[in-house]
Amino acid sequence: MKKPKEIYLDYSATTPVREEVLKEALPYFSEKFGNPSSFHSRGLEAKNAIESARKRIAKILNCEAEEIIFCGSGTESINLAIKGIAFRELAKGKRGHFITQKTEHEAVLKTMDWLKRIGFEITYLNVDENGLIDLGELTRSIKEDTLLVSIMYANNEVGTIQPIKEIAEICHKKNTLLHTDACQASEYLDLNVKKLGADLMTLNGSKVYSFKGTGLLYKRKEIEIEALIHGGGQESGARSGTENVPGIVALAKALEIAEWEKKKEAKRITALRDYFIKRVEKEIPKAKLNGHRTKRLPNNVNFSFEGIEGESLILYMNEEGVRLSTGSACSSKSLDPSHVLTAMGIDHGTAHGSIRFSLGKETTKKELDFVIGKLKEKVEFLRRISPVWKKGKGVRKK
Amino acid sequence: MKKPKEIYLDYSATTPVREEVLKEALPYFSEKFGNPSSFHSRGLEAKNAIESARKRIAKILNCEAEEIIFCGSGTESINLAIKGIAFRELAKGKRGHFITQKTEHEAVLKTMDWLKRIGFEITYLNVDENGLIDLGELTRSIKEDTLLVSIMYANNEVGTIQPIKEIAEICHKKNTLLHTDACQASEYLDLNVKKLGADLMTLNGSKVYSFKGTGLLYKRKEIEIEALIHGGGQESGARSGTENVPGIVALAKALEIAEWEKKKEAKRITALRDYFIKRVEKEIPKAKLNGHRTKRLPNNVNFSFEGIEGESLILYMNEEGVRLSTGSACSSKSLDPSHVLTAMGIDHGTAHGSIRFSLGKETTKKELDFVIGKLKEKVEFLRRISPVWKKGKGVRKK
Amino acid sequence: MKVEGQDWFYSKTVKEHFMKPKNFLNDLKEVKGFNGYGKTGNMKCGDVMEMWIKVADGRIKGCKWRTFGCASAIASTSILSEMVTEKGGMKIEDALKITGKEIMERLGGLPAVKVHCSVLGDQALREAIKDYEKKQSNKKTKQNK
Amino acid sequence: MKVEGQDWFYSKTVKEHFMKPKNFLNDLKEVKGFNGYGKTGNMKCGDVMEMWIKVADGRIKGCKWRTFGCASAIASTSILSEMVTEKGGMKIEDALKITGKEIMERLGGLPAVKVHCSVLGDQALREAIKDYEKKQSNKKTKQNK
Ligand SMILES: Cc1ncc(COP(=O)(O)O)c(C=O)c1O
Ligand SMILES: Cc1ncc(COP(=O)(O)O)c(C=O)c1O
Repeated sequence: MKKPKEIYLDYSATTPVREEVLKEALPYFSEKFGNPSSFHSRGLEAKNAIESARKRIAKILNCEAEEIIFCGSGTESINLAIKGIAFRELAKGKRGHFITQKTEHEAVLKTMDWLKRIGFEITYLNVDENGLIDLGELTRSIKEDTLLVSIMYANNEVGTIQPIKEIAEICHKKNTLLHTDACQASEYLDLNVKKLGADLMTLNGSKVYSFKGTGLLYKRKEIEIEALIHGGGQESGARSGTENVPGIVALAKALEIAEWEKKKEAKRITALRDYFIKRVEKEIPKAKLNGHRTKRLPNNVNFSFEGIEGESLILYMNEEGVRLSTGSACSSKSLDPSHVLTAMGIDHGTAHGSIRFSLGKETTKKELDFVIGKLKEKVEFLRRISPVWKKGKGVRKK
Repeated sequence: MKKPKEIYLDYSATTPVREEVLKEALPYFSEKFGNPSSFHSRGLEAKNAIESARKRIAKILNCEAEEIIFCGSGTESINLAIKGIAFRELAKGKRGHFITQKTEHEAVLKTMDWLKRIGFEITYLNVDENGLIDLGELTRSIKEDTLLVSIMYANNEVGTIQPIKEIAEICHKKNTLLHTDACQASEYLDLNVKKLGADLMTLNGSKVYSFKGTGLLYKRKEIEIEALIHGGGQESGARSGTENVPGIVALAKALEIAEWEKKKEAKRITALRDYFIKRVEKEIPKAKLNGHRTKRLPNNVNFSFEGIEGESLILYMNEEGVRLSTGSACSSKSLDPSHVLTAMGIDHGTAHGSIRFSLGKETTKKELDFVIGKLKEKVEFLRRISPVWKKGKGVRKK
Repeated sequence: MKVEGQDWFYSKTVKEHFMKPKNFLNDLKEVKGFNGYGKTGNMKCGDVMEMWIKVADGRIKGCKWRTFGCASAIASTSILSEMVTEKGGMKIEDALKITGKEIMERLGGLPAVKVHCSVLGDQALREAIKDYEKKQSNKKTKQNK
Repeated sequence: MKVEGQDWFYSKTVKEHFMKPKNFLNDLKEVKGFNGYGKTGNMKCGDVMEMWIKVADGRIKGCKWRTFGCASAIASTSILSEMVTEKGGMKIEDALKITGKEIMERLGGLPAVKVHCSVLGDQALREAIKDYEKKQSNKKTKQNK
């Protein structure tokens, strides 16, 4: 097989900006460059652009335009949702209780950790071996003073999809609010907030073939939050700072395209995903699929290859032009195995050998065939030089 | 005179992205689109891009690369500087004292207001009729527990330049830190932090012919702050979220170009500014220049035309293709006269009639000549229909 | 009322009346013979309005104004001056009933922060009518003496 | 040591030794006659290293290894195996003095979070030498009996 130039299977880390998206946003850099707050035609033009983007997105989310707060990333949106509620209480001299779960993105977990340090109470729910929370445990954890429950829609490492609708029902029955981090879900899953029942929802641009440094928070209009970033009062006071007009226009376009193609693309990608999983499981011994087999993002594959360490495999694959991650992009900075896999009860050794293959709009069967071939070769070599692997027997447990 | 298509004199509100800047950033949208945290070639490419941008900017600011924290706007940078210090104390169960002054941008003032609400003590220094703070008052205001002094480099409405170097010396002598908002200064003034003595400094992209939704905080590396946005630990943990790679590359390029052209362009613009001021003062009666006559941004002109209201004048001028603001772009949302002019002791009526002309790289003498002609005509008409204007006598004070 | 996504900051009607205001006072000579005068607002709030009316046969035959204020303030007085003088002139009892809301509706709406401008318009008018009525009753008193 | 702005995540030397590791153990037959064996690290931390050495005339004549770990761990053992066997083999007293720092320098530096990998390499070697010495003294004891 001819070696392809590059196979990108790290779409969950970030996506290239779509041509149509860039094209729509481009005039807002140097021509229609006004400040939306300026009281002249250039300002009005910019203001109209962001208000129109807001309406287009509101249509996708099935909410009102004013319920969308544009901000600078998925991480900021998450911080705004959680701290926005915490700070509202803080200004009243109060604290309160938050609930989340152990496989959330760092944006949720580190925010909760910090709130804990300044006196809030946090419950981190457990997950089962597939990464799903226990709805009974959730129900029991909600207290009188629970301000917010934050549970992600779909996990970025293992792709597990949480039952947001049921979770929302529990939250509402017990009189609390639900925030959901939908950054990974936006390309393939339903974003209708009315159907989902989420009171707050986070989306970002970098995962939907749009701009890095863009994101939004959907917030039901009855909910009061304190701003995280104070200033000129943009975004109805919830997020000050000159609006990123091209980024906002781009986000609207990207979410629209995602919405139009969602059904078809989810089907195509799911088929590729399942083909890939099936072949790997058949052709590479002791390859363990991490995450839920069906309640899973269409584009996520996550395997642990026993007896080898993930970074080495990623770098060998990179040398063949295949771009992969061990899971959360951030984890490459740390030596600890993925907190997601650990929370799912996967032992450290296996967790160290996990690789995420995240598929995207350019992914083809041919690409995956090439990847599988190389994967077999590299896994075999790394196991050969691995002191913990015994051919035909797998990993020696000591 | 032939009517020009458009004369933009609102560069202090925002600037168009320079062609060279867009060109340098463009490849990072759809080609070199990797996540800087990804452990493969696409990730490395992105990481190298932001680290190289960091170094290029560090050279301009005369600081170390690691002292630069990229973020999503000037406003966010300001919030990070101030709240970063406040939250650090909050986590220790402590509060403390901040000092700022009354003509700061809303990003500083509203942040301080909020910190006050959660128990910090804030001193808002007065300014004189030119917008300058009193160094004696500053000295006397610094206390044992003063955590930070935040004084802007140059004012966005009236262009007054504060003596940052002297202010820094006072802060350091009295053992506190200085943050300066240099958003308006970056195009024309010296950004050498060692010379300025600022411990923290805010810059943004939207004012230097670069991207909206970009900014940075310079922070001396010895200073500890708490993150405003928690998550994956990007920007050395000070600002989490996938980095806006194109925005960061653009910011570096824009600041470099500004630096190269600074001397020459400041001279050119200063001459235009002074020509404009002179003609207006000569040809339009009762036009009051707001702000300091010499300690003034090269590109700022701010006049109050007695007897008329600013918004009307702006809209009439807009109809002639001239884009102007009343001052802070944000103030168009509120009915209150500018807090800056009010703090400078300017009466409400006069404050309501203030207009900011902010010059920029495309501004020419010919443009200004056209503007003056139209200005005379519109001011005259508005005064004609104004009940508070008496021809030849000015405003009737009741 | 919300004004968004349009090609101007205010409605088309506001723009028309702001760009080409009707019946504004050019010269004090123009209100010679006018028999009512009102003034409202203050500089602190950024709006001051003056209104002159000429009442004859119980109807407003002429209306002139001067306004210091924003586009919506100027447009409010301009359209009001039209409303009260059109069709042979409004009866003063009807003119007294004009509300800010009606002015605003006739203007095609105003942004929330500008609603007070329309209220100021009808206030100035009411002042002018009051002034007219006061003058009339003074006259009568004099005649009766 | 900082590795930044380069065309790979690690130094050129690390890359070479990672991509084409030297002296790794392909088959247990290869270490027939080797007289020292050491193992260090654990799965929890993500690094396990095994090292086999063949000592003759006080010098390390052969060195084989197996590593479970990241690129820098693999490169560390690979370069270490080269260091101790080159130029006719290192004297064991010198081999005992090898530090993680030396391995790291020879590798052209490692990112801060990976420094421990190089330390693991010399630990495995030390274990192997200890094992060799123990075996030797065992032999002597036996001979002396
Ligand atoms: C002096 C000053 N500070 C801060 C800001 C805020 O910058 P940004 O709009 O990028 O948040 C601005 C501009 O709006 C400004 O002029
Ligand atoms: C599930 C999830 N949440 C949040 C984020 C953070 O988004 P951003 O990098 O835009 O801040 C990411 C991606 O990094 C993600 O995958």
